[in-house]
Amino acid sequence: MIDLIYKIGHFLLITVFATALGLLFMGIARKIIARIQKRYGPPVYQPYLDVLKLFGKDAITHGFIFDFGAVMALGGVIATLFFIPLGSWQLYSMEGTVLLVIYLLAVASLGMAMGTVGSGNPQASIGISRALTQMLGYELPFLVILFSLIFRYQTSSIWGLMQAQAGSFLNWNLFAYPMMALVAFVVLIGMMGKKPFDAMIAPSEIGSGPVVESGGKYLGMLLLQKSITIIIELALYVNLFLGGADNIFSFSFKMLIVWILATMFGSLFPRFRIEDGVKFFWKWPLGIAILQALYIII
Amino acid sequence: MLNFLEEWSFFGGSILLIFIGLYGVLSRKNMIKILISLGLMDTGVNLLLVALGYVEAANAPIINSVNPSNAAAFVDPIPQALVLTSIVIGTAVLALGLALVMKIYDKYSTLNISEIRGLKW
Amino acid sequence: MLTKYIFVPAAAAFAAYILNKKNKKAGATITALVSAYLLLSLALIYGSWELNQSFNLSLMGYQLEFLMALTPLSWLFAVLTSAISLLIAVFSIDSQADFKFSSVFNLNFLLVIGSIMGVLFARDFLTLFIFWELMTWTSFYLISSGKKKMAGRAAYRYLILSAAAAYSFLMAVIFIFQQTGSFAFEPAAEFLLNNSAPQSILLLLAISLPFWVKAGIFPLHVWVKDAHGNAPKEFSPFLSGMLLKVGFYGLIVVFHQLSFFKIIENTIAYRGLPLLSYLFALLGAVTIITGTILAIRQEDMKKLIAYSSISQMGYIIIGIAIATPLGFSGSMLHLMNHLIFKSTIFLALAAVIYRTGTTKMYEVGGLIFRMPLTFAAYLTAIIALAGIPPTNGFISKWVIYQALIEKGYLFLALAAFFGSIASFMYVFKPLSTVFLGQLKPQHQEIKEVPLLMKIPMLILIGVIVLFGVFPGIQMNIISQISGDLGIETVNYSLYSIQGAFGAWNSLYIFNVFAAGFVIALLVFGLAKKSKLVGLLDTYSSGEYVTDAESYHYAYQYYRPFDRLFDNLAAKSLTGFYETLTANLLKSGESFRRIFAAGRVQNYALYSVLLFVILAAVGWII
Amino acid sequence: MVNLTLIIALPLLMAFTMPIFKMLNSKLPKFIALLTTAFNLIVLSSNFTEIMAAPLILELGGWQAPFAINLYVGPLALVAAFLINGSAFILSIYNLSQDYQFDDKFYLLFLMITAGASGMVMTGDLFNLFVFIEITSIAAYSLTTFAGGSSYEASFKYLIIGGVGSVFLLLGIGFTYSAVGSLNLAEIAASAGLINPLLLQITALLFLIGIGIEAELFPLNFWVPDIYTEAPTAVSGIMSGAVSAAGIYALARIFFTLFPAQQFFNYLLVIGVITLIMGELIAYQQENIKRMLAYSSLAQMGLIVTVISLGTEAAVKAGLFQLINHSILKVLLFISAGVLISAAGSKKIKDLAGLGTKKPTAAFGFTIAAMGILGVPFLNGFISKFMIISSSLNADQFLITFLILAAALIEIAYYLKVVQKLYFEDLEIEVKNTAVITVPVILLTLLIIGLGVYPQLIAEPLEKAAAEILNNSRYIMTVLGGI
Repeated sequence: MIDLIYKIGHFLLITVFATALGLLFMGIARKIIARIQKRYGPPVYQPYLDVLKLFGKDAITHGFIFDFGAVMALGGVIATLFFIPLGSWQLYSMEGTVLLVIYLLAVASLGMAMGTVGSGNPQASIGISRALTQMLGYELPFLVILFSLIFRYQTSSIWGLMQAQAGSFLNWNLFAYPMMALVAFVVLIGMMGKKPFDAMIAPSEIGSGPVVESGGKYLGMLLLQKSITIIIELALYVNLFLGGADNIFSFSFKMLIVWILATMFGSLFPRFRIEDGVKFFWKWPLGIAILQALYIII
Repeated sequence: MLNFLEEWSFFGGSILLIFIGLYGVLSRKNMIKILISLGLMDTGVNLLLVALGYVEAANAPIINSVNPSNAAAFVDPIPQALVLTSIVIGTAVLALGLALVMKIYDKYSTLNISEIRGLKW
Repeated sequence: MLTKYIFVPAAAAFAAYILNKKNKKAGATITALVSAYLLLSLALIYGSWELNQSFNLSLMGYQLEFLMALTPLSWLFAVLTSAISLLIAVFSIDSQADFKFSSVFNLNFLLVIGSIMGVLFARDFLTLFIFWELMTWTSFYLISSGKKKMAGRAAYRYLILSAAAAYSFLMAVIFIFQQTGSFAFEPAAEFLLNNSAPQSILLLLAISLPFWVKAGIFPLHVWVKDAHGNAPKEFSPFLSGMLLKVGFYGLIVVFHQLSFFKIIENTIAYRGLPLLSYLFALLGAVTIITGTILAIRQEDMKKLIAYSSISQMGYIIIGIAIATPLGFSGSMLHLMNHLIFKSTIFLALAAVIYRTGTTKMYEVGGLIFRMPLTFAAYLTAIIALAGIPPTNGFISKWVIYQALIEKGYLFLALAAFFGSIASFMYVFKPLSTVFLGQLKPQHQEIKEVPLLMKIPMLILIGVIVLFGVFPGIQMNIISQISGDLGIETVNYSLYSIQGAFGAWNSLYIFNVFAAGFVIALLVFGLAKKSKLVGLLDTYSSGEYVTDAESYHYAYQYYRPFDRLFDNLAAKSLTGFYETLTANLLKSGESFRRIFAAGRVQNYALYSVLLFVILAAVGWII
Repeated sequence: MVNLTLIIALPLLMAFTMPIFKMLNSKLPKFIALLTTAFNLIVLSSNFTEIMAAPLILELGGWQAPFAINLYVGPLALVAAFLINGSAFILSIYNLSQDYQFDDKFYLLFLMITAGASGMVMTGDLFNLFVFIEITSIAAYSLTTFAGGSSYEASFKYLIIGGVGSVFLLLGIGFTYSAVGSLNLAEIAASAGLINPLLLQITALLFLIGIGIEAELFPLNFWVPDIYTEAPTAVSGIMSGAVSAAGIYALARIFFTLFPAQQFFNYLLVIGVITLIMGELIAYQQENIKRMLAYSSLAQMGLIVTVISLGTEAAVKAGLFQLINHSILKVLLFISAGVLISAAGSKKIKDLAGLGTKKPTAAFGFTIAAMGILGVPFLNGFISKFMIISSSLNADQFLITFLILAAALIEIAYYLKVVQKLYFEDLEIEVKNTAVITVPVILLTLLIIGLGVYPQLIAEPLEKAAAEILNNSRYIMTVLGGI
């Protein structure tokens, strides 16, 4: 019984930590983009203020499904947090977590999609249809990479994969399979919906897509969900390719480096059209991933 | 020698008749001519049948006071019996054919067989 | 007494036909009662595998014996058939109120159930063939009682394809009958084993042809779309749920009981798998890809779901073809799960069609407000279909992935991944076009479906979640089957299955998911109450919005994605079959024009010619 | 143990006294026809057991076997006679509800054609066979004209072909007589060795063409579609049900007894397969339902000839069973098609749409017969199809089996088109009222399902018939036993 309370307490701690870290990262990102565009940009703690403001304002809703979608999105993401080892904190070391995480992320996006389309705004539906198409684009190379990793290390749990890269930093997957790490990085940008692949929330074309109808606490919840998703994806990348970390600080430091690189990389490129995005993902990243997989299998 | 010629003339003649009739059926356009050549073929076959039953220097297979009833004196009677029935059948078919030609003429008002193509399929 | 499973439905069929003439609901109720009775008696005889029955008949000088036996595999399929037919029958009691052919429908429906039972319990080729033909014929009449013109053509194509396959089956079976003197499976299997490999492979392929057609695998999947799309709305769930699966029953029989795998063991292998079964797996992969791409493009709900069935079948054939213990149990799991969630989807759509009368997605919208329960059923089903964790769909797909990764088949895995990720797309499309978005004015006053149609949907939702959390229930019947077929079983517990690289504990995940959901609910509850606003009152970036019709994004939902595959979809396989048969039969036309042109003199000439030719032939020899 | 010759004699007698009956009361001819055919059936069944034991030889005119014309009624002949008189009986029931222009003359010819066909089947003498063939053909020529319109043209064409055929047949008989000196089938078969091979070859071909026309083989059967389409339904029924069966019997009798050389069976095999494929392919194209049924029965005849000419006992049994099934199914098909046509007022298939609901018995009859032909389990077609495939595989003719199955597939295609039109398309035309055919439909459906579920019924006669036709030495023995 005590162990259960300990687990719940630990779980709450992780959620709070992840949200805080995620919002911090978003603030840093805004700072970096501003610096690149030769302006100062808002202070680093700006996202915290936004969240507090949003929860303060009153919002409109379009019926039950709109609320249910927002709750399901946030709930799904929090649940996924449970399975990601953040540094030394590992709540659940069950096997088969890698594939599980991919699908749990899908739960979150499905919840968000259902909620926003439920709002009846066509721009939201267009955004969601783009998001799903793009998801098909970047998930394929990512799953091939996972396929080769699992086959290579004969384990499908993230904790196992992380252990496999222990010892000196030389046998991190980044150096063991550099091409795979590069492809994973590009996929990471796609997954997070950063610049070149953000056709789904294009403010100019479809009024920032899915989130068009959500204001007030709905926008706040979506922001929280966004921050936790960033943390999960970064953590996944760090665990798989940068050998994870024994304590939480070096782990978040690694995540920070990857994040900065991603934002810089992202702010340079114009937005892809949705089918070009998918075509791009299936041409280079998928090609390299398959070559890598064949190299590993044979 | 004579016997061979005699023999040959019967068979050859009737088979020739059959071929003429066949040619008539296949090539003539007028329906009545077709029927006539059909009749021709029939007579040809009948002639052949009778010829088959021919026995040297024997007389017709009719028993009457003149010739007694010993088998040797007669020509083989069976083909002639066959010919009788086949003539009857031939005439019946021709009569029916002519009746049909009349009916077709009412409908198509032409006797030319190639123009009667109602049943193309 | 196995024959009672065949004769009870058959007798009830005629009773249903007569009674239904008087009262529209009678037929469906009888079907429901019969399938309930079948389900009950099947449950009672679970475990008694030695139950068999045979009666022989000397027919026209041939000594024929008809064998019937109960195997775990046939028991499972029989239970699935009777369960799904019970649910559909309960559903169709109300939904057939305005259906013109409802009495013919019930007659054929019961006959189909009876003939499927016959197929499942048959242990010799002749009984299998007889009931297979009966099943094809009765389902032909069922499909053609759907929407007039197209249903007719779809059923017509379905029957020609399965008749051709059935004839190849008959030819191969009679050839074996000549060699072994009996139709039973065992002597045939043993004969095929010690026969020359290429010949027995050819024979077994000929025997398995009807099963390939019925399972709707790649080259022979042409009939599935039209048949499901146009069949009456009550029969599509059964068609895609059960009829496709009977094809797999046959394939399993051919692969394992007729020792197809033992025969091809020594042929050249690719990565440890005989080339031929790798080829079947590739066929499955291609089926997944084509099914998914074409599903995304569809505008008609039932056609979209029909294509999704085709692509899901690809998973099952991959599992069976790679013949590893994980693969086999994965495919059996997926077979059962697919039956469950696919029939839920079809029932939900049937409810929508029952209320709105149209199957086109862009003609409806926003039905969640009027038909919440149907929406809930559809939502759970598509979560299962997409393979999202707490549901049963994820487990079967996860096991198949484990099987694929364990053996390192990259391309099969690629197709499988593509299939499941893309399934989010074609599954979400009906959700957003039919249930979410703008509610059309003419659908304002639609009510929820009557109670009798709600019950099956509720039961199915329960089953999806139940098997999602406790896969163990399914696993113990599957392990019985693999034991019977000689494949080692995968170890499992009530709520976890031991994959190649790790166990899968569904109960734990369910709790974590619930915990996450509670936290999110807390965050939502603490914040301010939000004001309910109508659907039309949305941010339309400056445009003035008047009617719901133009404000609902539904037509060509994934246009950008479809543009990538426009040329592929254009040259569809059906076109190929159509032209093939068309000019074959055209030859008949030219044949007639040459000969039977109506000129009698030609006819007389032909008879003479025949004489001359034969005389010449005789003279030469 | 009524004397079997009555089966030929009685109908002829009744036929020629028909005008007298007409004078007595206008309705009488119909019933007379019904009674005669019924009486024939009774006579046949009374001799059933006795003939099963040993074939029956009946001398006409009290002469000894080789000299007089004798009737040879073996099990095969009995089965064929049953078929002929059975379909005549069913069709005369159908005729009760039809009224023809000169009905007494119609029934006269109807009884004549039945007598002719039964005679063909039972005769043991060559010329007698020729006479009966001619009787049947003449009756057929004139019967078709009862439908008026373009039926004259059809019957004229048939007359021409029939005429040419009879000439060939007569030539053949002439040559055999000249070679052997006797017309009795048994005696010819006994002394078959004497004929020099060349003459044997020619005569066999002459017979092939002469009887081939009656048995609807490939190049000779172009009269079939016209006759079956233009003739009244009852006539096409009797032609396809009875007369073609008699034709097949005559062909089998001639070729199995007189010319048993394998070479001729190869000819028959090739011609049969061509007829089958040609018939099915053209039938698929047809819009006119009767013409489609005509080509289909033509193709079935081709199938039966192919299977019988395989020569093994199993094959002949399969062919005979298919012959029986075909006659039953075709009669039912023609009757139901006849009613459907008169209901829709046109012979085009597309005008028959939706009649399923309006004309349930006729549509049901058509569907049951169509499914019978297509070999649906538990119907008679399935058993014969199964036997055909196993016998042809037994004679390891893989190509032939493949072609038979392909043809069966095409058959499914065009029958289904009609069945679908009947039931699953909505009705456009208003329906005229038509004759009631419930009795024939029920009788034939019972027969179809009965044979399908319990084929043992006719297993024993089939067994004996196949055995008897195959070894002609036994035939000779029984006929010439005396001398």
